[in-house]
Amino acid sequence: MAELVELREAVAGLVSDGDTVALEGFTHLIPSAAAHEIIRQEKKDLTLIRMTPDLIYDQMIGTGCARKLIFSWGGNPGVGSLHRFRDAVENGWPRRLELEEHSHAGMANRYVAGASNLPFAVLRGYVGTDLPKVTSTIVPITCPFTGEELVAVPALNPDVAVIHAQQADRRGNVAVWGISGIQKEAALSAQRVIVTVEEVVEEFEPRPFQIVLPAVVVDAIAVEPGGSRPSYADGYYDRDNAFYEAWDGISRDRERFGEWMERHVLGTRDFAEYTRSIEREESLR
Amino acid sequence: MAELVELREAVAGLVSDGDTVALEGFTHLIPSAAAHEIIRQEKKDLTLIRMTPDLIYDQMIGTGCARKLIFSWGGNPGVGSLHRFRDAVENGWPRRLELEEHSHAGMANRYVAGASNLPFAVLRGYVGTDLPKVTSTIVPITCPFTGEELVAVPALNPDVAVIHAQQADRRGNVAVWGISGIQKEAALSAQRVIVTVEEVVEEFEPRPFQIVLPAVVVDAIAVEPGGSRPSYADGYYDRDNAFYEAWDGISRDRERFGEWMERHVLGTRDFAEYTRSIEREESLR
Amino acid sequence: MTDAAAREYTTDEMMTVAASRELQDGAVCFVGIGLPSEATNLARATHAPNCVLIYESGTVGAKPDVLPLSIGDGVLAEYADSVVSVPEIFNYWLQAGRVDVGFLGAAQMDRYGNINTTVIGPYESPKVRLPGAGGAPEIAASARDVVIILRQKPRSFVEELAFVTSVGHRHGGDSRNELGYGGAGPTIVITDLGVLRPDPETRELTMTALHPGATVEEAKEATGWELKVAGELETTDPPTEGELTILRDLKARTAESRKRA
Amino acid sequence: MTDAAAREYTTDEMMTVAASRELQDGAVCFVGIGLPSEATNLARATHAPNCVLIYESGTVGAKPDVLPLSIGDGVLAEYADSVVSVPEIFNYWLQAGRVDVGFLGAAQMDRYGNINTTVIGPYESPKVRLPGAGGAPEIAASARDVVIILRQKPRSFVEELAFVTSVGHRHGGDSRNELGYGGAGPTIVITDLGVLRPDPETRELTMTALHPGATVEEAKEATGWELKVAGELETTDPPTEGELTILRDLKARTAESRKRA
Repeated sequence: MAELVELREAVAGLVSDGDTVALEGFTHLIPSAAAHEIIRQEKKDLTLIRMTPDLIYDQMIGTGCARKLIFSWGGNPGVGSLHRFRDAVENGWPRRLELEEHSHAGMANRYVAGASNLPFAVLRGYVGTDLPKVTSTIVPITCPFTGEELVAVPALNPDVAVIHAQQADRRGNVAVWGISGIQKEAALSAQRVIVTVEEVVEEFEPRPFQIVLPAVVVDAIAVEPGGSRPSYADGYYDRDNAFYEAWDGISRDRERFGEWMERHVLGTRDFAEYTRSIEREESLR
Repeated sequence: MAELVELREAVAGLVSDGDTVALEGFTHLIPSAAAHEIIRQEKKDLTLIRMTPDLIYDQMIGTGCARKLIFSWGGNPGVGSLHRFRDAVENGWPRRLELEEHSHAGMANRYVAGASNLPFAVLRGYVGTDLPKVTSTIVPITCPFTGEELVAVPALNPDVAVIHAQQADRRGNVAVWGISGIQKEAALSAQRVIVTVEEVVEEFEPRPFQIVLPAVVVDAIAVEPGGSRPSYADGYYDRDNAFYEAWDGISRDRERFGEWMERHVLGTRDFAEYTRSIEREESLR
Repeated sequence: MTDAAAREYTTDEMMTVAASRELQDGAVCFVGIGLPSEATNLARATHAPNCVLIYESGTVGAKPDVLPLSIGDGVLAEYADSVVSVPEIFNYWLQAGRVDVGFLGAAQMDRYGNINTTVIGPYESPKVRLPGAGGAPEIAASARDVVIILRQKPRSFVEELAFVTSVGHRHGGDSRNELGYGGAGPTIVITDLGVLRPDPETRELTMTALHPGATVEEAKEATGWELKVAGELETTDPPTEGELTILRDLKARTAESRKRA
Repeated sequence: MTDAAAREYTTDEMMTVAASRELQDGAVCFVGIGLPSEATNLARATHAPNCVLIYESGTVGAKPDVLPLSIGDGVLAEYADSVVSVPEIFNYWLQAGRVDVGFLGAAQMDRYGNINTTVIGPYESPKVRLPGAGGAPEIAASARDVVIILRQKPRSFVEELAFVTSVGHRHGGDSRNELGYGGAGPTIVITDLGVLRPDPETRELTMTALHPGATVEEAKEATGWELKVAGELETTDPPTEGELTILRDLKARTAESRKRA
């Protein structure tokens, strides 16, 4: 049952070293504040799951939180490479990163199976590609009615799912509107669920394409205004495209990355202080 | 691509004798007007699909439109039996009715598979019940990862799906809010889609739990105000519970049923005239 | 007992009240229509204001102010925490093991709490064709606990089911476990005469309590099999003033709203 | 040609314009990010106002007024006909066969239109780790037709792919059909030099048109395999005044909005 807590407590209490953790948010509502708190608390040996690992995963990988990555597309959207992700895969820095690689369709269906308490999902895909050669969790399955051969992928059931939403109400229900991506399935597939929100409201208003996660499926709710920056929150703030472009330079070099993380993330108390810290730096530019 | 047409044309053009037809609407938004038009046009040998066959299916079965019924719960909600359905199953009147019987979970997943262009769906259920003994479309399937045994059911892909929605916009997009049940999957699983709506609007407003079916998945849209009575349309009118109770008496007797259908459905030109006809009768009571 | 003895109530009211007491506050409850809906909404209006009522139409956290006639009445969506599709309710909620307790009715039940809602007589040429499975088989399979509410009559409490629509404790003993379902099966059966619970070993339903005024003889006559009765039989607490008032208000409001409709 | 000759335009503009012409009005189009998004939005702003643009983030009928930097920008949802979950986009739309055409980019492509977006070099010790599959494998599998947009360079038009991320015509001939996919595979490849189409028999990509000013020699030098060239080579119509103006406005608006952000 959803409890309103500090993000620090939520991460300390619900995320342990070695856990399998999914932070989802499909371009929209990326849980940046929660990712930074995981880095601040120096969580280790995490198996990180995410369809589209981007800046926050580059940061968690670059600071050594991750042992393994389960994903389908790892890049800086519209900009280019994730340099920390590449450095880990190409050079094993700061540590070797094990990969379990799927397509978006496969990952989405793995979450659906997890949310449905099924051990696997079925789809049309992968055959003819090299993905089954490098990913052991893609196997053929035959339709018992038509004899047609399809592909099965195993369910994803993370220990912890983390998402960012626009609002929670007083009873602990969570509202997401606009692009909701895979967040519902990620949350429902996990053992424990942490949600950061822009604000807590008395009641939800009808919004375009709004979904509501009932309080019973959420463990912890933390209020983190701006908590998905540089991603965006429909109705609250826009995507900070300039930051995504700036990240290319910050992350290219190990040392510069390390200093940046030290100064802005590890050296700050929380996401509010982090935000002030990078705003100060930007104003100096 | 959605065309705005008369319901008469839509049914005449898109529903043929022998077709497999799914009229869905989970208590809410039942497509009564479309069902009556199917009866008026005396469609024959239909395989009718519906999770919850109720009054409109009792009427189609009682007037001999149906050869087979694929379903999971056939009753008069909150009242009792469907007497025409029972008469067909128990006594083969007006003709023998073949049954393919599933649970709600099985039917829902069969539509999901159909909407996903998969030949089958997987779920936990049925084992230990007598349903697999009487229904051949329930077979075991083994998880290729865990070895666990589950159940597979084949996809549903009706020739025609018919639903009633609150609104369409000028571009032919369709909006349903409130309880949307299985309508999305029923529509997406079908070859052809007929939608009756309360009204056509310029633009949709945000509504609680609204879904929008894009125009490209709809073939025909017909404006039928009140077209789901005695069911209800959230935002337009309430459920006519008294009619559901009255139907018990009307449908109990073959002759009385026949006269009632003759007078109000077969003897009327369209749903508007039908509505006036039963209102006139009620006012005489 | 004195003020209880003073109170007049029907055996159906006793049954509904007794069933409502089985729903714990905060529990996620999958609700069948009819008696189960009446009992769970009484619970929500009395001791379990924070229970989360789920109806198969897709409403999660429904808070109807009158009893719905169907599982998809508008009043269920109007005050719900969330409304989802039917596939989501069965896959993401019930099959996923999020449901603490399922409240079910039945047409026929056997001594192991297996349920028939499909046919009376042979399937191919039924004497009475019943509505069928609906959501019951998966509720019986996946809800952590199952509460069955059923008037105790020889034709509903039967030696052998014409058709097993939903599995209870199957053939008794461990036989249910072989099916690999997440739920524990029926933990209690509430009737108009009393309460039955599965024997810890054999899983056979055993009469463990009688409602005030009911007798073992009545219960045995009302049961189509050789009814087992517990050593010391409890007596159900009669409906309290509060329970009765709230239940009767609920039913009055419901009748009123149906007239209006 | 005279007014065309008078016009100045870049080879990238020619490539985008040529690609945009491949999107028919009313078509349902699954859009990859980058060049595909640019080309399809140009089409929507010119000859295909009724095309239905789908982005993998779940937006159906997206109508962005500026080019999205990511496949999930707010502008995609803001004017969309519908926004659905990611599983629905891949299962109910792409896999269901509702997508008429998929527009894809690539890092590497071979002569059969197979695509690599995973690694350069061996998978276990890659020279360059690329982003990976994303939605491409299923777009390449299930979209009825596939349009590939890719600058023609020896390092992108390769003899052999380091990794097959998405299947085109596989090993050529009927070899794709054995995979049982709903889509026909790549029907055209648009480059900065011209147009390639699969040979009807062998399915090998063959140069069938050159953009104005481009030569066969250039094209062969830019291709990592022995490039086949059609008997009579067509010349692409240069961008019209209208196409260029609208494309440049679109890019200017986009640059402007990103500065603001």
